[in-house]
Order: sequence, then structure tokens, then C-alpha cells
Amino acid sequence: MKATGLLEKQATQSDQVLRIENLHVEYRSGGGIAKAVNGVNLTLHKGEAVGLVGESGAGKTTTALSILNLLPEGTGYITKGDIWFNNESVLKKSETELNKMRGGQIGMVFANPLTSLNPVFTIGHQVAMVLMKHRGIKEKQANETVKQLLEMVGIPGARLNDYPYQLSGGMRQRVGIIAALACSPQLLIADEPTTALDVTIQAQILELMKKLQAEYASSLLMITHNLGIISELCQRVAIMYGGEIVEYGSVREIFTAPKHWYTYGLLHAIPKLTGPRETLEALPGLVANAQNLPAGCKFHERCSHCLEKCKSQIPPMFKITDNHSVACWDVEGQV
Amino acid sequence: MRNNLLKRLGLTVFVLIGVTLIAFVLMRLGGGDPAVMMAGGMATKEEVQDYRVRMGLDQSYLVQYLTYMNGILHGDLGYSWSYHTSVGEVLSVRLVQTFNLTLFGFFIASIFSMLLGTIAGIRHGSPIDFVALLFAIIGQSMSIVWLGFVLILIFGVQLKWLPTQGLGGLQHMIMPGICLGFGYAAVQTRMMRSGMVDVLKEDYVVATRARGISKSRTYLVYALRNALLPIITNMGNQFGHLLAGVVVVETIFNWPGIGQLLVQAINMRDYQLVQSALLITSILLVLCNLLADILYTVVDPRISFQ
Amino acid sequence: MSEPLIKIEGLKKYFPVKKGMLHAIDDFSLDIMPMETVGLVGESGCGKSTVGNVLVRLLDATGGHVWFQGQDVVKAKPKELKEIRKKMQMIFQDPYSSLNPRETVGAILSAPYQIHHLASGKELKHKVTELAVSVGLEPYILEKFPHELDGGKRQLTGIARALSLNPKFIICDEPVSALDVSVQAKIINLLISMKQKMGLSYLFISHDLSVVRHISDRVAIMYLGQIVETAPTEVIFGNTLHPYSIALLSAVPQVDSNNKSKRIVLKGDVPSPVNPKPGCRFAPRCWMSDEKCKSETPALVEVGSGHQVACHFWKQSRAQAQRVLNGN
Amino acid sequence: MKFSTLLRKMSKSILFMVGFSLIVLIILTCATSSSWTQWSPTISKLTERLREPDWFANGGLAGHPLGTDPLGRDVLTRLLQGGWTSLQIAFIVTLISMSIGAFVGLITGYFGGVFDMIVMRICDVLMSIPNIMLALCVVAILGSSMFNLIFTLTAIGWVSTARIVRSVALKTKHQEFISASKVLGASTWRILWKEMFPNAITQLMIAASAYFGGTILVETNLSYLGMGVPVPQPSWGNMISDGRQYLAAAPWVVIAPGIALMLTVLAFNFMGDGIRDVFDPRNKN
Repeated sequence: MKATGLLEKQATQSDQVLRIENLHVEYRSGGGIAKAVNGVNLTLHKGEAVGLVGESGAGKTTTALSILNLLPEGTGYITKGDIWFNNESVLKKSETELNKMRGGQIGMVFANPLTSLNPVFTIGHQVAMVLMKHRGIKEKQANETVKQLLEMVGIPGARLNDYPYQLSGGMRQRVGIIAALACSPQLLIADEPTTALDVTIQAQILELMKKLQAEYASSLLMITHNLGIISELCQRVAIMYGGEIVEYGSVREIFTAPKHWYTYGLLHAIPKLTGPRETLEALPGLVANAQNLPAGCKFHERCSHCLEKCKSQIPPMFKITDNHSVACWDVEGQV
Repeated sequence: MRNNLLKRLGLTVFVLIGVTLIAFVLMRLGGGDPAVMMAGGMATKEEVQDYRVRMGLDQSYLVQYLTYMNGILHGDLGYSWSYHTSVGEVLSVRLVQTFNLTLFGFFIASIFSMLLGTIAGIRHGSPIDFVALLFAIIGQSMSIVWLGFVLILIFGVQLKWLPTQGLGGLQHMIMPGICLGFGYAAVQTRMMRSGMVDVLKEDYVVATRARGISKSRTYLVYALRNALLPIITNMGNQFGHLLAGVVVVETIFNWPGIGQLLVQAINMRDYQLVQSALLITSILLVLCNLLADILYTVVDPRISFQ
Repeated sequence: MSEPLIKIEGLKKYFPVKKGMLHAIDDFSLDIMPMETVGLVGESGCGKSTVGNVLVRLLDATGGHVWFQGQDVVKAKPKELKEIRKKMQMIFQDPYSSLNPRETVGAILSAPYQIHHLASGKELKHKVTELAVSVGLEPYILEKFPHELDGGKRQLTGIARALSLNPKFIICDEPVSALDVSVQAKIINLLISMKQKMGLSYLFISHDLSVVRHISDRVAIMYLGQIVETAPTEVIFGNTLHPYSIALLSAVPQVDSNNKSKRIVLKGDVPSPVNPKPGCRFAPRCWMSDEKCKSETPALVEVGSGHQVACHFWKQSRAQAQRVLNGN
Repeated sequence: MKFSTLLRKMSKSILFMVGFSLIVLIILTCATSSSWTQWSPTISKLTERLREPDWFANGGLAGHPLGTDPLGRDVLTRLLQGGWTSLQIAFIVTLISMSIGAFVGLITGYFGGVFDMIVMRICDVLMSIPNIMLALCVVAILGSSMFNLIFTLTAIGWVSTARIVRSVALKTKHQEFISASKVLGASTWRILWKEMFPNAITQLMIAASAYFGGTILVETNLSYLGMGVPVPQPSWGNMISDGRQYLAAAPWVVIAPGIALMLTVLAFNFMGDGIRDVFDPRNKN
């Protein structure tokens, strides 16, 4: 398997935008260590949209912040692995290079549009500062572009002098999106961009993101716990649990024939909008605690198909098809 | 915004009326007849009565209060019997001195505490943060009187660097200024530090950095402004503590300001002088709070619309 | 059919705001039968939580009636209210703020018995343990403080508290929206089994259509303080008639990967119901609104058995929707 | 909270432990001092005036470890017994102001309305006169005595507590656990006392320890201005102010009580900082 992995890497390296290799992240504070990310591998190609799914504490946001090398200082540490953006190591970049990359080549949209916009600066300025930084233009010039961008997402250009609190939740998130996309980045990371929004507003934002991703031809890393959003927006999906990717592959295959019992559990725990009403299957136990992770497969304590092996050995990624791999001992025999 | 300001002004007037009432009632509660004080120990009953009439003390309390209020509304703060001149005249000279001293103390303390607090907040957990915290907690635990004495002992008596008494050049202001601003600086350092620590945890700080803005620019331009908000609101309040300290500091360093005057006036039972001195300090304090509020609306756009 | 357990008639709740009156609930009528679960759906600011709060008298109604077993809750005196509340309870949205951080779970669950003088001493302890076990909480949790529990256990505590007095009717105000997916399923299953065991009725307030569909017998969809459509669950999800309901349903992203369906995207934001003008409140955002909609308020009319819609053009809406989707 | 949990949390908070043990030590030493000190704190002995500290060289307490004051009284003895006076004043003032403040704050915060408006305006007025000035006027007029001092400081002190508790009450008032309690049929008294008040305790204790220290400091200021504890009874305040004239000749007279005072206030500030760690159940350790 390793060999095929290498071959694959060489063959597609040219259009690889992002490659996360065996990423490990720890949070250290007050003597405690939380292992938030434990060996994540993920590759994003040009123009591709990949979803990252998991419940709270699965390590999704930590992975996103690691890509920008923006883990909280003094508590968050990348202990192992590397992240390659355009085949350059993000971890080896200087602060100046990083600042060029952030916002210029990688844009990020945050979960809560209210807290991720600075309350005491106008929205115009918060978009313009990206342009001023990366395009090297003056505020006056930048404001013209900001106006166009605002109009593009359906906000009157004249509102650029408004403060975040003067906008509705949906509008704020649009501002967040254009601030991330202002410099046409190659990669857009969206961290739960619609969680804080109402259903009809969420629909607006999703349509907008679809449109913009196509227009800007950027790659998209979509982080969410909402499987429906992934299904609409992404081609491939990675399911995270306990800081690891447990299942990875095409959205269609994983959602119709999940192989990991956690993915199966997630899909059967959500009530559906169509079809017969079935009893929900709740997963027993609690989401794995990053401060006290179990040995072996992180999910084994909650798994109904747990084998002896699962309790002590971490399962590797087994390739099921070209488009689908899973980290579960239960499928080992089937491959 | 305008409505808010008008409402604040209305409240302010109400508060000041309350202050005059308290001051007036207080002075009438106490023993010690000001007429006797003025007339001197040797005076006859008739002379005392004469003084009483001239000072307006023979009238009912209500009339006395209304007369006093009427005077204030016409810009007349009353007559000081111990200084034998109008209260306004006595106060205006003293007010300038208090103002000089307070502003001096306020500014050096503000600049010092904001610098120290900001650095400590950014370098949360570092040695400088520890020093800042230590300063903050010790500064809040020190008696102003004692601090004054120790300063005098070291810089005045032992080293003979600074004058210990009275008015003069800038060097006369250094010790009283430091003494006055010390506690205030401690409180503000602490607030600034924790404010900075809190703000740096906010989503928008990460969001700003994720847009490629450098760390120093993010902290000093985008985060600092947010961290300053609570400091500004607190400034008005803290100014009150500063004014309270003025009474003691002026007495220690023999600084002829309003604080020292108040102590003398109380001892002389100079009613109108005490009343007006209290009123003037309250006006100062209330104005500072108002100023802080206005400043706040300038820095925080959210307030003006609420 | 038997008598409704709860009969809400023309309920109104207005809040004075700076620019006038905010009509949080306007002319709201709904019946809830014994052993029935009614889902109340809407987006934030539509007044669905206000309905819940008015029903238990956390807020006083501006007008209208709420009949609970023949008693008018809106006009009940404090003593009567205390009795009514024994039978009418509430489960809250935020499992973090709905439990007093200063009390242990045991103390929180003892409160209802103490307030109504139902038990004390050993008996109280016994009852509280029994209660906790009945919702699936281990007895050792009674010693814990809320912050020591995860969201799911906290919500279980909230449910146990609501069940303690053996109520007939429970208002569930977004009980699962703050929880993780896997925990959510557990809470929903518990609510369903408790309903059967104790013969409860629920008013299930939520913004999550899938959850509401799963748990409800009947659904009412709210927009700006008013019900726009109500029908038995199967009917409302199968034959949606109000344009807002249609848009709302189409807005939900679905897991079904074969069906990347197009959707009706509503323009603009949900306006606030301050001094609402006459006419249909949805008209400004509606994709099929007409002059008539702006002048005449549509009444809630019966269009099928138990299916009511408040729209002038409900007959055309489905065909129109199909046209919009194809044209997109 | 269980007593054992409380003890465990206490022992884990260094700040709290340092502050708390220092306070216990100071209180015990000062409170018992009258029974074991050799000298009288009030009787002057002019032959012994302004002796330099001999630090325990002359037989410990039989000598003058911290020297003597201008009237020949032993500084250490006065320091300890003066401390007891200052501590007692601070304790009484804090206790009464906190009780009044907590009560007023809860009621105004929960009920709001006209009563709240009136009380808050009174607070505004009281807060717009710098507190030393107000205290100065009151004590000057009523005459300086222990009782008047305590009365004055209490009359001013409840204001800040009332505001703190009121803001806690305002914040908790709209939280869902209060609604839950109402839905269960709880009486207003139960809601105020059992649901709201416990949520204000941490804040109240932090305020109390700050106010305790603050009161000791204000007493010094008033003493200096001649309105504190009347002589000859020693207090830290009047000891410091009495040493003013002898600052150059006998600095120990001023320095000793100043340091004692600073240590005490420091201990209370430490404890105040540590209280959140100990009394807030949300804090796990």
C-alpha cells in the first residue's frame, strides 16, 4: 500500500494544492496535554472540494488552523508531520512568507460571523485590509474593489462604512466570505460557515459558495458536522474522529456505503427529511476526549463491532476502492 | 446618540443636586457653631448673633438651602468667612493647582500602566507579565500616606533630590504626582493586562491574522483598540479614586489645592466653602465620567446606536 | 375525538420596542390533543420560543386565551398557576444555562419535590434517584455539578427535572439544537419513549425540520409570529402548500447524494415584526406574491383534513414552485 | 460544595493559600498580642523616647525590637494592638456593608422598577463624591470616634457591593435555570435566595476581600487627616501619621506599621485573587 501511495503522490504532485502528512497536534496547558490531531493525512487537488466531517472535539478546526500555522501560541504545538502548500512546507516558512500565504493564497471563513469580525472596525476596512496587504494598494483604491465585492454577494456597496453589528447574520458571513476570497486564493478553508445561521440564510450562503468556488476555481476545504452540506458541496469527504481520519473517499460512496462503524453510526443517528421514519440509532458513550484518548482505535469503546485487535492497535488506512479507504480492523479481511 | 447624551446630562444634573443636598445637610448636622467660630472666643452674645444674621444662619434651613442654590445658579458659590472673600475666588486659585497635580499624576500613570499592561498582556505568562502583576497587586495594597512618607524619606531626606513641600517647578510635582497616580496605575495595569489577554483570545484576532496581517500590526492596531474599551470606561471611575487621593496627597506635600483647602475648611466649619468644594469636586468627577462615556462612543461604534 | 389538552385561541404577545410594537406572536391558534406531539417550526425571531414562554406564563400574553384542561392559563392566579405548572412543564434549549451552576444535579432534581412539598428526607432521596435512573442517569451523577457533565447528560437532567412532577404536557424548546449529532439521537429516542410510557403531549419547538418530522404527529410552521401552515406530519412533508414552507423545506441540505436538488432560495433576511403592515407577512420575500398579498391578510383556511394554510394562492403554489426550480 | 472538596481546592490554589495563611497568622498574632507583650501600648515613658530598633538584641520582647516612638512607647506592642484595632474595624465595616449591599443588590436587580431606579440614583450621588471627602465630612461633623468611623465607612461601603450583586442578579435573571425554577412553581423568595444568591457568592467574596483591604487603607488616610481612631488607642493609621514629624530622625516609627499594613492588604488581595479558583464550582482543580 505504501508503494502505491508514493506512486500516486508523484503522479499527481503537479496539481496538488495542499498535502497534509501525518499531522500531530497537541494542546498543552496547566500540565494537561490534549492530543487534538493524531496523524492526519489529507491531499487537496486544484479546484477540488473536500469535506472534513466530525463532531465537536474531533480536531477539525485544529487541522484548519495548522494549515495556516496559526495555532494558539504557547498552547498549540505541531509535534509531528508536515503540511505542504504548493509543495512548500508551511512549517518551514518564515513569518513574512506565512503572512503572504495567509489571506493571499489561502483564505479562511470562520464559524461565527459575529465574533470573527472585529466589532470596532467597519466591514469595508476589514475586507480592504486584505487587499491593501496583498495587493499593495491604498485604502481608496481598495474600497472600490470592496464595493464591487459587496455588490457581488448582494450587499449594497454603500454599506462598506457599516460596522458588523449593523448587519444581519447572513450579511456578516458574506463579508467573511469575500474577505477570504478577496485576493482569489488557491485554497479556501470554510470552518462551519453556516452553523450559526438560519436554514433559509444557510441556503443563500451555500448557493453563494457554490457559485464563488466555481468562479474563483479555488480548492475548498469544507469543515462541518452537517453531512447534508458536504453532500451538496463536496466531491470527497474525510470523516474525523478522535483527531484521526477514519474514513476517506468520494462523497457518493461513503454516504451510500459507509465502511467505518462511526460513519455508519453518524448517518443513522440523523433523522431524515424524506423516506420512512425509522428509529434513530444513537451511538453509545461519549465523544473521545482528547485529554484521555483510548489505546488502539479511538472509536473502539463506542463500537458495536469491536475486535480484540481494536483495543490495542491503531488500524491503518485500508484501501477499498480507488476512491474509498477506511481505518477499521473490521474491514481488514474484506480488502 | 443625542438622546442618550441628553439623558446623561439630565442624570448628571440630578446627581449634582443630590450632592448639594448631602453637603448641605451634613454641614447642618454637626456641632460647632460657625458664628461662634467666626466671632472668636471673646465675642459677646450680641456679636455672635450679629455674625449669625450676617452669615444668614438665622433663617430656616429651607431658606438657607434655596438661597445657596439660587446663588449657584447665578454663578455665586457663596462667601467664605474664614478667608473673608468669595468662595469662587478661593476655589478658582486652588482648583488650578489641583488640576495641574491631578492631570500630571493621571498622565504619567496612564501612559505607564497602558504600556506595561499591553506588554504584559501580549507576553502573557512571561517574566514581564509576572512583574506587571506584582506591581499591580502591591500598588493596590499600599497606603497613600505611607507611600508619601517613604518617598519623602528617600528622595527628600536621604538623597535630597526632590523638594518635599509646596509649589514650584516640575520637580515639585514629581513626588506628589507619583504618590497620587500609584494606586491608579496599579489598577489600570491590571485591567489593561487582562483586557489584552481576553481580546487576544477572540476569534477576530485569529481571523485578522488569517488574512495575512502581521502579528505586531494585529495586536497593536486591531486588538489594542478593543482592549482599550473597558479601560476607557473605567477611567472615569478611577478618576474618582484619584480625586479622593488628592485630599491626602495635597496635605502631605503641602500642595495648595482643593483637597488641602477642604480639610482646612472642615476644621474651620466654613460651611459654604465646604459645600462648594464638595460640589466642585463632584462636578469634576461627573464631568470626567461623562467625558469617558463620550470617548467610549467614539471608540466603540456599537454604543452610539443603541 | 376527545377534547384537546391545550387549546390556544387568538394568542397575542407584543413587546414595546423603540420604534413601536414588536408583534412576536399575532393571532396564534393551535390545539394539542392528549398524547400528541406537535412540532412548531420556524426560523429565529419567528416567535416560536415566545409561544412556549407564554404557554407556561414565563411571559404574560397581550391577548387571547390558553385553555389547559379547561382552565385559562393566561388569567390564572398565582395559586392556580402553581397547580397548573405541576402538569405543564418545560425543557430548555441551552443545557449550559438551564441548570444552576451552583447546585449539584441532586439538588436540582430535589427542587420540584421541595417546592410542592411532595417528599423530604429519605423519601426525597429515593425519589430523586429513581427519577434520575428513569431517564438513564447513573446515581453517582447526583453528586456532580452541571459543569462536570457533558451536554447530553445535562440535557437528561433537564428532562428529568421536567418529568419529576408527572406532567401531562411538556414544552420542548429546541431541546437538541445545542447537542452533537450522536447525542441528539439519544435524547430524541428518550423523549419518544417517555411520551409512550407516561402518556405525555409535547409541543416540540425547533428550527430543525428533520428532527421535527421525526418526532411529531402534527407540524405547525411559523413565520413572523403567525402560523402559515399546519397539518399532520406526513401531509405537510408530502404535500407542502405554503410558499414559505416549500422554500424552507427545499433549503435543508440533504445527505442523499444522488439528489443534488435545486432549491428555492429566498431573498433577503427575515424582517423583524415591528409594526407589521397589513397583508401577508411573507409577501416581501415570497417568490409568487401579488398585489393582493400586500393588501389582504390571508386567513388560515382548511384545505384538507387537518391541513390549514394561510396563503391566497395555495392552489398554485406547488406548480409554481416546480416552475421556479426548473427555471433556475 | 462538600467540605473536603473545598479543602482540596484551597490547597491547590497557591494564591489563596498564601493570602489565607498570612491573614490567619496576622489575625492570630494581633488578637492575642495583649496577653503576651511586655509593654503597654498607651502609657508613655519619655525617658525611652525614640529608641532605635534593637531587633531582639536586648532579650527579645523585654527590649524594643522595633524601637520606640516619640512618646517612648514600644513600637512592636503598638503595632500588634493597633493592628487588632484596624482589623476589627475593617471586619465590622466589611461585614455590614456586604450584607446591606448584597440584599439591596439582589432586590433591585431582580425586581427592577421604581425602587431600583431610586436606589441606583442614590448610589450615583454617593459615588460622585470621592469617598474620602465624604467620610472626612461625616466624621468631622459627628466627631471622631470608633463608632462614627465604622458608621461612616459602612454608609459609603454598601454602594459598590450593591452594584456588583445587582449586576450578577441582572445577568442571572434571564438565564434558563431561573425560568426552569419559575416553571416548577418556585416562590420568589426561593428564586432569590436559593437560585440567584449562590451565583453572587464568588463575586461577593472577592469584593469583600478587596473592601477589607480598602477599609484598612481608608482608615490610614482618615487618621492622617485627624479623623481616624482617636488617640491614645493605637491603629496602623494613626501610628503612621504620628510619625510624620520624626520621619528623618526615627523612620522606623513610620516604616514598621506601613509594612505591616501593606502585608495585610496584600494578603487580602492575594486571597481575593484566589477565591475564584476555590469557590467557583466550575473550576475543576
